[in-house]
Amino acid sequence: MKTEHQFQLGDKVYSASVQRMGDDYMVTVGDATISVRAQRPEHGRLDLELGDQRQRVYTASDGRRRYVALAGQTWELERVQSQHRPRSASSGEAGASALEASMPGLVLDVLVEAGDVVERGQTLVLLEAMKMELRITAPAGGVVAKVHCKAGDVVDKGQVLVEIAGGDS
Amino acid sequence: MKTEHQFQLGDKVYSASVQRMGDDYMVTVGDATISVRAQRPEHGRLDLELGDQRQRVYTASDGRRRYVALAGQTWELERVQSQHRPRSASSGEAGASALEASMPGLVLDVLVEAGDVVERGQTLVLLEAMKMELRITAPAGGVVAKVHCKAGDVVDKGQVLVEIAGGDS
Amino acid sequence: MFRKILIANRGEVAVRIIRSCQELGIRTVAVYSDADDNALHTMLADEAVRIGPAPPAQSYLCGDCILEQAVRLGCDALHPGYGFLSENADFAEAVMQAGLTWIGPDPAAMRTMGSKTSARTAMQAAGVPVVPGYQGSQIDAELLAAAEQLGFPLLVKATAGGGGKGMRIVAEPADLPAALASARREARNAFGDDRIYLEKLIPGPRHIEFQVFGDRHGNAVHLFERECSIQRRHQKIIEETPSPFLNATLRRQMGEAALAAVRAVGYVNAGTLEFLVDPATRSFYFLEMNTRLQVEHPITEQVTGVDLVKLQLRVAAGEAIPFRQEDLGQRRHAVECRIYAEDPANDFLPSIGKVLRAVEPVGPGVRVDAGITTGDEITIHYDPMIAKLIALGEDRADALRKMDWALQHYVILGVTTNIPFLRAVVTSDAFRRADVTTNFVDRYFAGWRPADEPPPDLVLAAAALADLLDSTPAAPGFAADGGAGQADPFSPWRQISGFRTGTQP
Amino acid sequence: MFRKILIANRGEVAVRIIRSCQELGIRTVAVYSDADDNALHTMLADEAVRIGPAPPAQSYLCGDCILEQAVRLGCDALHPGYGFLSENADFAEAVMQAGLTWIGPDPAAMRTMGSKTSARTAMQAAGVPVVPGYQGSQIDAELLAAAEQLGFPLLVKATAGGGGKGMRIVAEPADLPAALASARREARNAFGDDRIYLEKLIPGPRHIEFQVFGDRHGNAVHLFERECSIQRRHQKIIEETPSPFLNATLRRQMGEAALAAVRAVGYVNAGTLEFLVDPATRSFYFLEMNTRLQVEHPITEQVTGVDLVKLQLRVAAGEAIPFRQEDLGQRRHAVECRIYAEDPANDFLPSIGKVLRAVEPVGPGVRVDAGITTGDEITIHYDPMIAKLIALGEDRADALRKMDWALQHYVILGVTTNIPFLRAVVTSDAFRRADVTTNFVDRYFAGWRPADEPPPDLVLAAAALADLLDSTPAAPGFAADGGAGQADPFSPWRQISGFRTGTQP
Repeated sequence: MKTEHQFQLGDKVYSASVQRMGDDYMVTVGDATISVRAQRPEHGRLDLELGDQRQRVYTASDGRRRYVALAGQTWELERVQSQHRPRSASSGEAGASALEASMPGLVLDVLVEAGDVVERGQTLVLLEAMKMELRITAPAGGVVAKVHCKAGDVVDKGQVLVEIAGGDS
Repeated sequence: MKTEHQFQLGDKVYSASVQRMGDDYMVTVGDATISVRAQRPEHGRLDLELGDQRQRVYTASDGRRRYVALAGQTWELERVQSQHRPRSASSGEAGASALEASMPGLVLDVLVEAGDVVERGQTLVLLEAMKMELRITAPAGGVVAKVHCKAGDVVDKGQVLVEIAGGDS
Repeated sequence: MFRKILIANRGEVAVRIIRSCQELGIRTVAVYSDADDNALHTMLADEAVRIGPAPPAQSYLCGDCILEQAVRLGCDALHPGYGFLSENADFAEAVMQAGLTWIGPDPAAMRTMGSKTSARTAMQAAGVPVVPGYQGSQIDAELLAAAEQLGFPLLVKATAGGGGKGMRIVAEPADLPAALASARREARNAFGDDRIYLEKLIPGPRHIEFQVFGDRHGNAVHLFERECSIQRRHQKIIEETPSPFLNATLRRQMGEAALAAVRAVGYVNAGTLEFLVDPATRSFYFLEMNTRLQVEHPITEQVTGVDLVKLQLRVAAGEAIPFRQEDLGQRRHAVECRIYAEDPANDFLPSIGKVLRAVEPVGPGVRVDAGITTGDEITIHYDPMIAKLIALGEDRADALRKMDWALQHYVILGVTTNIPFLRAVVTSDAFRRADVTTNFVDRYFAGWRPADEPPPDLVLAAAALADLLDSTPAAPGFAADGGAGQADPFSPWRQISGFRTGTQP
Repeated sequence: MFRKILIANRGEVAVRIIRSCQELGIRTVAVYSDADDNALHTMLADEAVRIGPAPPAQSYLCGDCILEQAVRLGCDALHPGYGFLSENADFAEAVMQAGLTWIGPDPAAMRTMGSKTSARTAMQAAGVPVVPGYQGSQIDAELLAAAEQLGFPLLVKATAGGGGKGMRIVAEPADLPAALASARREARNAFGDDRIYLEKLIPGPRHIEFQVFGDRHGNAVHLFERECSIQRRHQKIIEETPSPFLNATLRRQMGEAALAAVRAVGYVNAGTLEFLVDPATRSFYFLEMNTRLQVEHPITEQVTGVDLVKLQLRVAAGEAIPFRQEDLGQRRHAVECRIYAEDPANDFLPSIGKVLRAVEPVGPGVRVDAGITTGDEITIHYDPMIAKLIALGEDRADALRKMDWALQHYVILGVTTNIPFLRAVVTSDAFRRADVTTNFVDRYFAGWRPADEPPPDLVLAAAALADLLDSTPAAPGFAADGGAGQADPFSPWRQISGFRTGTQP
């Protein structure tokens, strides 16, 4: 039986299908197919064999996330449930129209209000976290559409602080 | 709800009962009871908390065996199913009436036959394994009751080679 | 020697100290905040006691809470590690008044060197060159006037500062007031002391420090230098020794200056003298002294063969330093990379979360001092350092190759780390030719981002296989499943065509 | 330097060599038998090729099979590791004839030193003292006569021998015939050569060996000694350097003898001269030369700072040894313990099976060269060594404490190991006072068994908890379950009464 898998990285979605054939797995990614032998000697570890090449892969899963460490690089993929369509990569990243707190912290100061025209790089919010003062700056020029925080607020990671219209870089 | 567990080490059987109370476990061993906090940050690892004392325990399970590494010592316990009564420790160990091959190998020579009177330390069988010549010797004096192998046999670990009557040391 | 030591710290340094104590047969007590319940250091110690909630002020900075436990549990000595209370002279005094041994210098020396301003004064008196600066007043107007005199660009620094906290670079007079305000705010939060001072900015300096040691028998030695020029946010991320910049003469001069400083304040136990070196003029200036064990102490241990923590314990116990200056030498080359849970592509902001899996590199000459392992949490409360990775090579080139190898083989899943950035640095031409200054990162790696390439097919294949295998639950304690050792029925080389494995075959 | 090297070996030494190659940017090819499919060394190499079934004769000893792969995959050099084909001069020649570089000495030198008898002759000619013996004939009658002359007790040894295989101690004439027979049988099986010779038995000798190196530019150096007196079944299990027995004079004399030997046979690359030292007379005798890398090479690396594998590669590539004898020194003290899957309480017989979990100790000065990790199998086919554990301490006492610490923290589940035995040895008075001879184990640890104590309550508690938690299946990728950070509602100290935790509080 064949299983289909979809993973998102950035704003791209990739799919792979796996079919078990005895001790081997036929894996198809895009239009390339390979026969792999896979062992799982311990949780979170895959020992793969592709002809004369072996790869020890460490992997972990956390909610929708699938982490893969291979050949000195680490990849954080997001599982895409078939019924779930990929969310735009822009949301919640620098360059997005919604500026989020990149980590939990205390709002020291908000330097703009709705309607302000801001330039790229302009500081919008002063955040203090881990004893550091962080400047949340405009990733691109635009108009402040909405301000979601005020000085003294304690904000969580990912919480939207300011929205900028026309702010997509 | 309370669970009962029995483990055998050597020829002794030990029991422990565990009852979960919120985040803690009440564990009773013999007549001693302790409240333990247990976390399992990864498979095969338990982080235990007993008041001011912490213990990181590595553990693994293989069939009926339960391995526990604690404070620099490793223990190999055998799970005792309630319906299953502890097997005598003597079988399959030096000092037993049945002498087993302690590892797989090739029988080079059998130096006794049924009926022979043997003394403690007398060589009964010459075994070759891992390029070494091993002497299977009588753990105690007795009479050879039965010989289960002949020169040239390939024997498995645990296979009985010779039985000695009155050979219990 | 001591019977039982409380380690008033957390993370890798607590782990490091516990290990040395265990080797010496000294019992250890770990302390932890609610955020560190079940942290590695609590597991290794003989006893672990809670000292308060997550915020440092209520736990690792709460001297009373810690000392109370040390007394309750009958400890005869206390090791402060680095950071937190390690440079707090009042705490050191309290520890001693409670009848415990403080594993560190005398409070008097800590006070002199602890305040950057009084340290500057003391060093000037001892004939050690210091960076030109102004520490006369806290009044903005006077600071402004002094600034004009010193000339721009200059640095605003916190008197109680360290790790770049409360430090600001000011390019021109107009920026000074804002800089003073935010520096004071940060200093107040970090050290509970908002006093600041001004220092001339040495353009593109190298940061070279000397490890020193003194004992109660009048002996003083230095264990040579560490070059710590590679910094981000004014925090060191890569250190090495020997310094590729020093020649024998400059090394001797700086070593003598370091010893002069030690003698000037009758310094006892481990300390570090930080110097700024002007690459153009080759002149060096005293920057500050850290009156404690240094984060980067392992590279010194690797090239000198001295266990600095054990030496701290011996000296604190009243023993004499067991070697003389002339017995010491630098052998081979050591590099340290600080592995952080942070995002180099996003302003090096910390990456919060659980480390789902950590696999440390092992190999000859590779040392890992880790405070975070599989299952541990990176919280917002503390420095997000996961580990220190140290490579000892036959020479600098060999050490860098080894470091690159070790970085490649350090697996950390669940949080973003600076490993790709560190690899980019250690393999860069600029770093290889040792063209390093404290503004190295800005100069060569401003706006660095990891190569934004699509995942190799094999990564996606592995992800899919992992999902598949995880969905087939394994028996508890199972060890292996999947392919037994039969030959591959397919010709891999045909199948592999066009399959990007993401490895260099 | 080389482009691509095939490592004709398995286990920890293959892993060790692959790591050095990776640091130098040399691609590697691993070979494996069916028993080693998915072994660690196959995972680390760039390519891994099957060379045959499990029995060594059909795989790791099959020179043709291995060479064929080396050629097919375009390797330009071959590293034999130790054991297997490493001392096979014919194979070395075949490798060179195939146009590859043999990373080892010249076949001629291998032949001279490879046969123990011709080596004895060559060393005598070079003025190196050898153990009195007889190698004149293979005829029992003549051997018996010679034995009477030499006197008993004496040793029967295999000419092609090594690792104690084909070696027998004979106490009196009557036992000689049986000893000759079984020694020949074992030698034939182990080396395919049943020739034997006789050697006088030095009572209670110490086994002290010297690491030597030669290059093609006429340079020869020794890297000091290793004391390998702690043996079981005539195999080393604990090695250390410096030797606690040698003084400067004896060290110099033996070093010079070692260099004389190297020059006598024009030796190139790494080798080891084994000496027997009579503790009574302090006189030393050449025992044999190993014309390859030695299992215990890491302790030499730790005290000299030289990477012997990299040096092997450089010298094989035609480079000169980059240092002179006077540049070398011994710094600190290193000890190695060989971690075996074996049962010390049962004649040190191998313990076959799967390693369900291996957790290696980490810490400053601790090095682990492992060939077996979690999930790997110990099979009957090969030496059951799991890893080499190396501790580098400031002095011998410190190194032994560190070793004990590391042994305590080495977790291996699934097979029986010799760790408890090694701990007993390194903490014993006899070993601490360095009263070691090759019969140390028989003398002090004959019939040793681990303390037969009941499991502490906490062990049973942990076992029960583990069974309970394993029976509650966890979601794939789950990281933690069980107790959140709440305070313990019970007073642990009341509850703990009478509870034997099996730890030293």
